[in-house]
Amino acid sequence: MDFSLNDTQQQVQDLARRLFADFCTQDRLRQVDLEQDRFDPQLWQEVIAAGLPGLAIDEQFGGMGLDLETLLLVLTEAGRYVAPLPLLPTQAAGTIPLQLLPSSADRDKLLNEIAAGRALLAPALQAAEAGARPTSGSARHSSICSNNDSGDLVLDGSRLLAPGDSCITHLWTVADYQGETAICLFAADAPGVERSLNITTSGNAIATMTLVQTPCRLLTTDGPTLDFLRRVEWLLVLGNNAIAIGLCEQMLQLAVDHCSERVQFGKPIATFQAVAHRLADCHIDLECLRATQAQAVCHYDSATTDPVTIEQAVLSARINAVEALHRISHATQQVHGGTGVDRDYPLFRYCLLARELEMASPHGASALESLGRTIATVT
Amino acid sequence: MDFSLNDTQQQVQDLARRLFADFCTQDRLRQVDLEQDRFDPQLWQEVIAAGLPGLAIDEQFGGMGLDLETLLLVLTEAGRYVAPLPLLPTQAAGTIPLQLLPSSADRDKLLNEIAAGRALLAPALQAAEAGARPTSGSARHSSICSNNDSGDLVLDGSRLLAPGDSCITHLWTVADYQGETAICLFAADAPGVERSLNITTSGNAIATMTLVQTPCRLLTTDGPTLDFLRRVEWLLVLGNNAIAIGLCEQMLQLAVDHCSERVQFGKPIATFQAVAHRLADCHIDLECLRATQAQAVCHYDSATTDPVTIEQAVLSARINAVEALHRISHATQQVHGGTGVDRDYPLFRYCLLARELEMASPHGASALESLGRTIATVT
Amino acid sequence: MNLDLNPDQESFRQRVRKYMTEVMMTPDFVAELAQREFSHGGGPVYWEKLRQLGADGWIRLSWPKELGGDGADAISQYLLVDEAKRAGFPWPQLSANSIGPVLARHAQDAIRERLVTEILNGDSYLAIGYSEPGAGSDLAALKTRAERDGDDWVINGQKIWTSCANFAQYIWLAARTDPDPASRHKGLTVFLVPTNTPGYSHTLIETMGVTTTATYYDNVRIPDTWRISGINQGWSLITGQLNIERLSLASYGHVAKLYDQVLQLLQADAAWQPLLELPWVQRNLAWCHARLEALRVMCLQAAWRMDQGSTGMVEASTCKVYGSELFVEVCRRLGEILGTAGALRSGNAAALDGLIEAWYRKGSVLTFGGGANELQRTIIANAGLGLPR
Amino acid sequence: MNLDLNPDQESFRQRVRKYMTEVMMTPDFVAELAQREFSHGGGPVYWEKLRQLGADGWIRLSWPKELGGDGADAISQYLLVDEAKRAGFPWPQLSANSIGPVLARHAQDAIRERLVTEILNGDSYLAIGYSEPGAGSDLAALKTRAERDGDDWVINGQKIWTSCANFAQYIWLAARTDPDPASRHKGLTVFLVPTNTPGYSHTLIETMGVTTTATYYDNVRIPDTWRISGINQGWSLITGQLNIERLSLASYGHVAKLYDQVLQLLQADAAWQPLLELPWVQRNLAWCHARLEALRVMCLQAAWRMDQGSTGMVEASTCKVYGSELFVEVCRRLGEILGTAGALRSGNAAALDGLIEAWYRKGSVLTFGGGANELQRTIIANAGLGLPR
Repeated sequence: MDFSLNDTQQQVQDLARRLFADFCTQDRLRQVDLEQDRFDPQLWQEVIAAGLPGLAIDEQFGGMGLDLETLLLVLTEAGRYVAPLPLLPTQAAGTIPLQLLPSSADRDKLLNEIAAGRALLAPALQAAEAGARPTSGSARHSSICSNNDSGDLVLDGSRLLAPGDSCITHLWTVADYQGETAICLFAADAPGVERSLNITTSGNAIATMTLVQTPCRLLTTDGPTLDFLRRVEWLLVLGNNAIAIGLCEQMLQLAVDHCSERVQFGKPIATFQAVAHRLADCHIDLECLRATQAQAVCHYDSATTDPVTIEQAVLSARINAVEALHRISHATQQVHGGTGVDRDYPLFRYCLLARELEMASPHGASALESLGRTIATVT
Repeated sequence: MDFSLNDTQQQVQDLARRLFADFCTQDRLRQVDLEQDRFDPQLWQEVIAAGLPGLAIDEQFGGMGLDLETLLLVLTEAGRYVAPLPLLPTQAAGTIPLQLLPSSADRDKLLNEIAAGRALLAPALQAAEAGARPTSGSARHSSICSNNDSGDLVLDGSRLLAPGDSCITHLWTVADYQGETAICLFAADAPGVERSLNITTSGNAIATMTLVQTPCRLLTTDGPTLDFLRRVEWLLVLGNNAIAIGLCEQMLQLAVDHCSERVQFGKPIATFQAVAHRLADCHIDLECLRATQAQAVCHYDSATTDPVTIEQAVLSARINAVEALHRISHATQQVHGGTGVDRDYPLFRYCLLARELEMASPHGASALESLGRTIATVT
Repeated sequence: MNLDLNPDQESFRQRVRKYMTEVMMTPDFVAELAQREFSHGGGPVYWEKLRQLGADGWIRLSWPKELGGDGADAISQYLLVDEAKRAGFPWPQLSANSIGPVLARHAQDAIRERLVTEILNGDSYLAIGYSEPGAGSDLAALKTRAERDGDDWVINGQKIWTSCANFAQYIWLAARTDPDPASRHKGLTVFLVPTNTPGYSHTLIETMGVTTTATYYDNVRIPDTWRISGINQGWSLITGQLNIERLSLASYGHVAKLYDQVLQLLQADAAWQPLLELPWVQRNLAWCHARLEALRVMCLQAAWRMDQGSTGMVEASTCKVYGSELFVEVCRRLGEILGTAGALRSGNAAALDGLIEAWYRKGSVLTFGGGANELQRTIIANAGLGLPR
Repeated sequence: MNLDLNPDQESFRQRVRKYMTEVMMTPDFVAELAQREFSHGGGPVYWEKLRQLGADGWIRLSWPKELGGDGADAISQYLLVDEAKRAGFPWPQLSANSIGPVLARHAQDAIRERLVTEILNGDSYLAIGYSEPGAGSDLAALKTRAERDGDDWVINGQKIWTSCANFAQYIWLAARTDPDPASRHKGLTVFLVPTNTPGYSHTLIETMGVTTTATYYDNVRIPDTWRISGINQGWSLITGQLNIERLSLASYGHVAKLYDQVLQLLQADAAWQPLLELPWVQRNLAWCHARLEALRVMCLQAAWRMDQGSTGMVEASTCKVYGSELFVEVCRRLGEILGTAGALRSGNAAALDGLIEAWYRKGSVLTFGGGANELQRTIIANAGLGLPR
């Protein structure tokens, strides 16, 4: 048993923290707020220069070959500084899943490009109406991959949801190919891609997409596709949680600083029990999130853990993350008073992103339902 | 719109409050705690002398002919003084439902006896294993009413649950009679009744019963039986809530008194924000219970309210009651410290009964499920 | 007890609902309110609507007859505001109801009639200038100063979170007139400052949800006739007004509206109907329904008690704490039902045109605005439960 | 990170679990613990088991080697107590682990060896006498007095909530030795009072769940050799011991046991299996599972951090608050699943022989016992988050 980070992990954490601290200043974030999507190209160049896009890519493809646990440290730091980069979809649901697929010329080349910072991959998956879990159930087969008249592979699909950031170069999706479930790859700017942008509560861009005869490549047509999609769900939760840890830690730190300094009724407001105890509760919520996330990541990275145990650990971590995001966001706003919602003070960005992560799939109510189902069916 | 009690109601409330205040002293309650069931025969005689058993019975049967709302005021006062009487099963699920059934010699005679304090009626209903709602679903037809060789009506049934108090003289149950759903009446001491006593967390007695060729009378074999059973469920919830209001009001009052007097760190503990605010939350929980219960009772007593509206109002009141019982019980214990659990101080009896009412059917989780179902099916 | 509105009350409510949806919330006004700078009012259509509201007698409805009002009871006034908020109309609560009657009672003769007329006609809006950068919950710590200079007062200082000051004609201002009072609560005086007075200015504060303002007073000179309270006698006016404001903050209609609209989407939209089968969706709805029912009755009861002669202080604090925290939890559970589509601010995938997303951002101020919930709980504990201070 | 127990730790845990269930929780002991008067220990079988526990080396396990222990690390000690509690064994935490090593370090030579031997052999139990009728959370307000009389001390006063005093051989007593101290925290001294000393007596306090005692000191005379702390130097001993006690109060095992037993009933008992299909039952289970997982890891992490050199104070307070409040909520959700059958104290319809009913009654003291959660939150705020006092 060892709850500490190893040396490499500490170095990665330090590197990411320094980088985001330098480039996610209030001034720069205010600039990004004026853009249509929350993406900072200059920050992205710094991230590339630091080699972070290839952090979890095998060394044979030019990456650093580190594990998920280490990659998630970077996401936590990104959360701590509300870094305007689409790391969650591109790393947790792009780069890492790509490596789970069988080796192929297309896959290996793309990994090389990603590691070098020349490509960014994200998923474009069917949005079940109403925001239900995008990768689950009946949604899987609603895109069609076929050979067109020239014999080239093309994709047709509608109502796909994908990150809308302009930096994303490639997308993967699930499609029916000759009766098999296939994972297909296409370029974001390929012909036949029609996008409409939505802006999320935190300012991120999400595209609804329609594909018409869009040229694509097959990454796999068989093998453990169901298992692959389940792993993508786990990775999205673990990545979401990692960002949540950074967000929550920093929201709490902002509140601690504010309440230690802000004087009302002749003393710092932190000396009022109602304030101090509420922040103590935030600390407890955060510890619950950290603890269950650590357990889930260890299970995910372990070669020997069975899928049910991973699923339960991931959902448990998600349930604790949702609580922490919701409660810490509202508690820290409350103790700030008006300052907490003022767009000239940093907290509001954290709260908006916290709300967005809280409401991402699976949110609290459906995660409880899913976990309950696994408990009831295991005997 | 009028949130006030009318003159009769105020008189009944005053009468009940004085009576219970006089006869539910700590000394007498301690005596009752030593008995096997929570029943005080002397108190019961006083209640009879005051005419309360016939409060909601029609004047033609010797009762006072008052409405449910007025009867529930008595239950609230019983809760306020944790009066050791089985008012909930005998009034809410005995006397009141009896009057919903068609007039018959058996029924009318029993109403007369009850109004005179010579009989007490309660339900004996199938306990679905695991404490699910005893009057619902498949449980209804598991007792059989038939004519024995002499042509007399007899009952056979097993796993019935009924209040185990020795004062109860009559029981009603649901049985299959020649393919019809019937409501049957039998005497608590009739031949063939086999009882085994269970003691609840608050000290009440609950009997599990088996009936073998037990002589009985038919109260009804047709008509609105399903509707009747649903009304019994509503009445049980409304009665439970009425007691809960009395319990919660008194738990809060005990805590207010204690915290105003108890000095720690040189001042009354009520002056600590953590304590004062927690009691303020109890006040809010109690107001939620009072508000939704008032609405549900008004809907029940109204001739024009449709069943779905009553059902939703009753479940809403129950959901708020469960929250109030749970939170006020634990909060008032918390601010009392050790005193709160000491059997020489009154609070513990309130907390035990609160727990019992909280866990009664339908409890919070299943009430939410039932209410959700009604919302989803109404269009 | 009888919790139904009586036939008169019910028909009044229907009349208000019809008026608000048909007369007030016309498409041009809805479009204007959708613009960020006019989301609280202040646009050209807003002023037309406010004047019509005045002309149709709604502003004066609950004002006492001796002050030029119709003397309607608290329940009618509650129904009016609740329906206005449910319709999405920016009811001029602070100006018309919180301050208006207080001003009519306390203003000096020289300005009273003119101001009362302006307010009742919907010609003017009054913003409240209490909070300062160093004094939020702790109003006794106010630093903005008013100094006597002949027949005038000269005001210097800064206020913050002065909602609607960007289009108000007047600021209802609490200023310190005794810099060294024996008690911190003494030494405050209430003034009315016309926003066209030289030396007055404001800046916008953009928040997560709404736009508000900071206001600045640089040697703002006003005649003594614009003083409202007695000199150094402002405290009771300030706190009294806050009590009146509170109940309106917790009103049921604008929370219930969110629930109603989500439920309607689930029932009526084929794409959303399957969700209604899911146990967790039903549970989220049930939770909202049961808790909203409590709020609905508690608000009506608070109004009823005021009509019975209660100050309504504890009731208002109770509704304010419960209603504002319920708002947060209702937004959470409805947000879960709408999922990703409910967390979109704009775009073709945004559920209900971003209604829940917008209200999540706007509503998070409710728990600390209008008297932070911590203060309300202390009021409940002391005034409601009788706990020692 | 690696959150798995290493093979040695895992086999240690298995060994403890086997020992506790097979050697300690024999049917005669289970039957004795079911009697109300012996539910915390003190019966004849209890003393047999405690002596065997000592003889088998479990009591000394984590004591430092220089004090006669095996010097095991915090994780091992945590696993030991957690498994003992899960098995239902009344682990002698206060005596053996909270006070024992402190006593071994601070007692005077004249009594040290004898007492250490008694404790490690399981021959003696020490109860803690801190709380008084007028001083619960506020220990600095203690009034029980010890006055010097030659080589003796004469003690007068009363203690309350002195758990296990009905069978303890000694009371670890905090008494005031300076009646008028400059600071209220000074002037307290810790003594050990043999319960067979003339003038000592106790009465039982029956509570909702457990039996505890009040202890009385009527001119109890003990020699100065039974003084543990320096005169007027007791405060640091008192508060230090409370920190150690805290983590044991929040342990995971005895909460998880309730969940495990209910789940097993639902899975294995045909009469209960249909419940497992219900969405609300699944949800209640899921909630317990997810929140218990947090407690499990947090407790292990606290022990791990202590082994890394941390005082563990904030971690222990965090686990104590979270664990005790989780206990309440787990009992609620499991109680809902068992319904009426779970709220029965006894009888043929009682689910799991009344397990959840009994633990509801016993466990409600956890949130205020062992340092009220209000105090723990203040520790977290100040020592953990660095907020000003």
